[in-house]
Amino acid sequence: MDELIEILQDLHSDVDFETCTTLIDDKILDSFDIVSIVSEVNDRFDVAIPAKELIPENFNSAAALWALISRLEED
Amino acid sequence: MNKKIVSVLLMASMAFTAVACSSGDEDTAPVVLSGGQATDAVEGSNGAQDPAEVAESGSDAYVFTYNGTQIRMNAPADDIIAALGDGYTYFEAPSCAFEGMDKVYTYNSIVVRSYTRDGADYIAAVELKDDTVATAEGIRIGSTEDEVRAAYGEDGVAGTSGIEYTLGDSFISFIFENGKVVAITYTAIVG
Amino acid sequence: MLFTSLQFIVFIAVLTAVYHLFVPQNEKWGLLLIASLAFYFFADPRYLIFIGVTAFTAYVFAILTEDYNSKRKAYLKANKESFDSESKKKYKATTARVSKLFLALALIINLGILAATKYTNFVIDTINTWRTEPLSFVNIIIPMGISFYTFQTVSYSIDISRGTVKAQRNFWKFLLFTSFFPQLVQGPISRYGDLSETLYNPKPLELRNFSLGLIRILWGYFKKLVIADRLVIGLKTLVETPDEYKGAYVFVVMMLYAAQLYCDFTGGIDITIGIAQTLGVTVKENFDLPYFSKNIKEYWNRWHMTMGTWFTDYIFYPLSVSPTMLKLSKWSRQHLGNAIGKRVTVYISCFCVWLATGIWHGAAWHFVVWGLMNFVVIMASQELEPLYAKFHNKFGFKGKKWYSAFEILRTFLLMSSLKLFDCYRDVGLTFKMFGSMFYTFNIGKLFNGSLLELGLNKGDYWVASIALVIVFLVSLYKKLKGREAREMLFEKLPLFVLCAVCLLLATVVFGAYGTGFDASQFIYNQF
Amino acid sequence: MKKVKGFSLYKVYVVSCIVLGIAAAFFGLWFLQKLLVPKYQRGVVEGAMIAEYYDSEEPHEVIFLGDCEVYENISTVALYRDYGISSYIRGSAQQLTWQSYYLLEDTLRYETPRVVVFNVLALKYGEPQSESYNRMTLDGMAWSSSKWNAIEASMTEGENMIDYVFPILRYHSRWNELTRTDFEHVFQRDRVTINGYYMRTDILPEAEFPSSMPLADYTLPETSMEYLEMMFDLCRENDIEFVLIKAPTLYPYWYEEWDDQVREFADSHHIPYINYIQLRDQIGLDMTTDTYDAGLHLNLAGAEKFADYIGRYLVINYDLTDYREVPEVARLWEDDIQFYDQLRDAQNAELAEYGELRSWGANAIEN
Repeated sequence: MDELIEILQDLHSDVDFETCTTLIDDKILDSFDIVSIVSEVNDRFDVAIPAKELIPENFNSAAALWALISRLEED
Repeated sequence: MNKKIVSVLLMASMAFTAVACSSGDEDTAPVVLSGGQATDAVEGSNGAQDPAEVAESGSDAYVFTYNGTQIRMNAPADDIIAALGDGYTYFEAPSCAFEGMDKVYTYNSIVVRSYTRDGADYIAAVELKDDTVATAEGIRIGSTEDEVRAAYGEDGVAGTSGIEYTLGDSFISFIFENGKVVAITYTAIVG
Repeated sequence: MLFTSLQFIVFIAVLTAVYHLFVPQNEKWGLLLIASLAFYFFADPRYLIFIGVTAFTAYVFAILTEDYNSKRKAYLKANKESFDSESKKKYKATTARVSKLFLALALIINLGILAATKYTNFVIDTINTWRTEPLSFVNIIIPMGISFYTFQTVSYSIDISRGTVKAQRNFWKFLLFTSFFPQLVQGPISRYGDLSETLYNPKPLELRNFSLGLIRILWGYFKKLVIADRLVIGLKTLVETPDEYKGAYVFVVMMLYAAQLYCDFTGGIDITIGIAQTLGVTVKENFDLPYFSKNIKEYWNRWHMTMGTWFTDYIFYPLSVSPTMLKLSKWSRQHLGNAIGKRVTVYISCFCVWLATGIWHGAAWHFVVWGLMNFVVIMASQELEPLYAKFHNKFGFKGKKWYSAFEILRTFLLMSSLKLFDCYRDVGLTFKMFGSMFYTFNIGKLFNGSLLELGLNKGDYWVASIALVIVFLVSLYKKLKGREAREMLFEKLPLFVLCAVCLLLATVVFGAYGTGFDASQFIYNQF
Repeated sequence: MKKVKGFSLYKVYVVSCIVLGIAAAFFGLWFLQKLLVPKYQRGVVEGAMIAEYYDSEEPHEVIFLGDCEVYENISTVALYRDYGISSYIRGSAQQLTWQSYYLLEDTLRYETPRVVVFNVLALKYGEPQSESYNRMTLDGMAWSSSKWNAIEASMTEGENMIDYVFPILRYHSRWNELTRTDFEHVFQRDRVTINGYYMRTDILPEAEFPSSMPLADYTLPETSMEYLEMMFDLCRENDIEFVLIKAPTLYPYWYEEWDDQVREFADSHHIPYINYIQLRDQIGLDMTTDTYDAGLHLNLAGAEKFADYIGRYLVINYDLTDYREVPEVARLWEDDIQFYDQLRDAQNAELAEYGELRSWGANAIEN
């Protein structure tokens, strides 16, 4: 989880990713950011996030994203 | 029961719209405004038009040349009249309710008529008066009916006293008497 | 049928009346389907074949895919014990191929129809520029709205394959999703997941919903007829005689076109969504005050949103996160350094998206160039971001009101310049005209009455200006209050009714329609 | 109880808002339409002629149908003064044959004249000519199936029925060119004719006309001949005498071949056809003084002479009432005569002052 926050912080240092739950709805993360996250996650966690998981619900908060990663890791 | 009513109403409304459609201006093809830009004209069109074809079907018309001046039917009249010089007698007749002005310029061998549209004059007709002038195809007063057919083809429309050939938004008529041309007139088709 | 044709208005009026007065709630979708098919039929009966084939293809492959997927899931579940994780993976991979095949077939057929009808002549024309003996054009009909409905079915096919939506088992219902007529004229591009429920179970007739829909339709017509179709007359003159109208006139073209396109497009969307709303159907919004955007990325998140998200979801994301791209990303980061390497793949995907966007807009090179210019600008602004950040840190302008206004103006001008491609419809000419703004100084000419020679008189300019001010104020209200002005008006019913009546009268009197306004079709007829 | 009451009050409020809104929309559209349609009150008054018929109260035993060759050439007042004939000219600019037919149908809804006189010049047009002329003739007609059919028969390319049903759709862009005349005449129109006669008192002597253009085909168009036949039938059904005339003016050119065809029609249908071109001397026309536009149309002096001549023919051949002897009709005609004399005096005064007409004709265009 901390590692994930680190990735996110790298993109936007001015956002509190621990608490924010409207990353997509408030347009904090745009499509470029999402692609960067996916590629970082792929590198560090060795988890490939497929395109169909790239939906607002999975990216609105760090927690949701972490849940997604965990789910994909299990599979 | 309910369904029946609905279907009847539907049929009625369809019929209504069918009527509405047929009475409307059909030439405005349904058009799609697609993406971020307005266009995408092609959608909803019946096949792409050949650009060359479009250019050709523009405004074709008969042209008569008098003393080197080209007189094209439906062309703006002012320049043509100026080029033809001052050797004419002039007559003008306002039509009822000032909806336009018919102007007639009579020269030695031809009569030129113009009509008014939106404040400007356009060539309405040219009449050949004697055999010193000839059409571009070489027909003059005194030519025979056969010569006319040879020069203009067989697709003319024969009337009681002559024959008419249409080109674009103009037509030329030849009046015959005893198998010989006695009058030639170019006329603009005013749309 | 155009939105502004009388037939369309009569069609809608009759449909709405029948729909609410005589059709039971659970059969309403049936009437919508009949109306949609009739809409197509009256445009050209042959269109029905095309839309039918497209809908049927997507429908059949969706069912095949879903059935196959559920079977393999069931098989996995039933034979849980016999699989270890390795063989499970293998089984999944092989079966996924079959499912992918279904998707591929559906996409090939439907995108193939789109390509064949819309792009054949474009390809021939392009080939002809290299040939001495030109190939002749093919005479193909291009069904109305094919770009829109094809994209809707494509998104459906992909969603089915991803398992994010359930396949529609009733063909007629699916046909309605494909052909829902208000959307076929100007969009938006709806997703099955968004539209299906509301389309098959529309809201019952209710005063608020109906009134808001109705005034939205009026508002759309107002923008389209009073502003867009009027300005088009002046634009036509300016654009068709570029040799005469250079320099400052190009700026006039930019401004007129920005206003014209906005009013035409958002007006059309207002009519579409308004019609749907009066029918109880909720269609996704397509615009969110695009001209208030502070940068080009934001602009594209607010302009023609359903198209933007479509390209993001179905081209940008899949491309960017595909294994090949991820590998490429890794490679480039190792070899080009972290900063650049990170961006390479994003830019490649972005390039593809904008190439596709350009082509989708129309079968012509100027659209392709227009799309790629957007890509260039986005890339440039992305690359310049660190520079901006430094600048802001130093001067602290960011967040200041006047600086926001500057950003908005800058974005507006930038996007308006790009739209010139769409105006002049010729890449070389567009560059030439754009350049002429900087070396032909004839601003004085604009004010010596030459603007009155474009086919618009003083009255026209006044009407368009006042109407634009109204449009601006309504937009500003939404910007500041966060909700539509019509929703506020509805709370004061008499005022709402008064506004509706005024809109109607103003549109009837000041609309640029009927005899004397035949020029209004120029935007569409250029091909 | 209270709650129910409150609820119904709200309902009443909502319904009244909607009803008032719809009413306001209709009223607004109706008023704007009234304001925006052309009034044809000055200059081009031809567009106001057709509607004036409905205001005329006296019975009319003779109805003239045709274009400017009737409404400018025949003084209805002279017909009354000289012979007691009560007549009306249902004519308008370039009124086409089928428009004359439907105007006859329309007239028969109000009265049945004894004689219908049709001027044959319009027979040469087999197709609708221009939207403006259509509008001037058709917009003034009262609504009936005749008007609908007249529109159907007259529309040129690009015209739509709906624009006739709701003229605001056609004229809405006139908001830009409204004049004082428009505002003054939203609800009432000034009189522009005397029973359909359009008076001009100025003089411009007849000039030489250019020679006629030869035609490839002199057959009068089938369409117009069909409507002529229909006019004939309609008259016969209603026991009306049908008379064909060609006004005594020379331009637009009336070909002999056309004349022959009309004569043939008249002979085969046993109705009179009088070509007054040949009777100019008998009428006493002096084309140096009796025309206001170089011979195309007659001025007041000419129109009175022509009325006198054609009136004599009508009273001799048809059993017409002398309305000078019918007090209630004579009273109405006195008003017409008064208007006629005032109009003549006003025009003459302007002629004396300026040497030309300024409030009538081309100088006064403000429509």
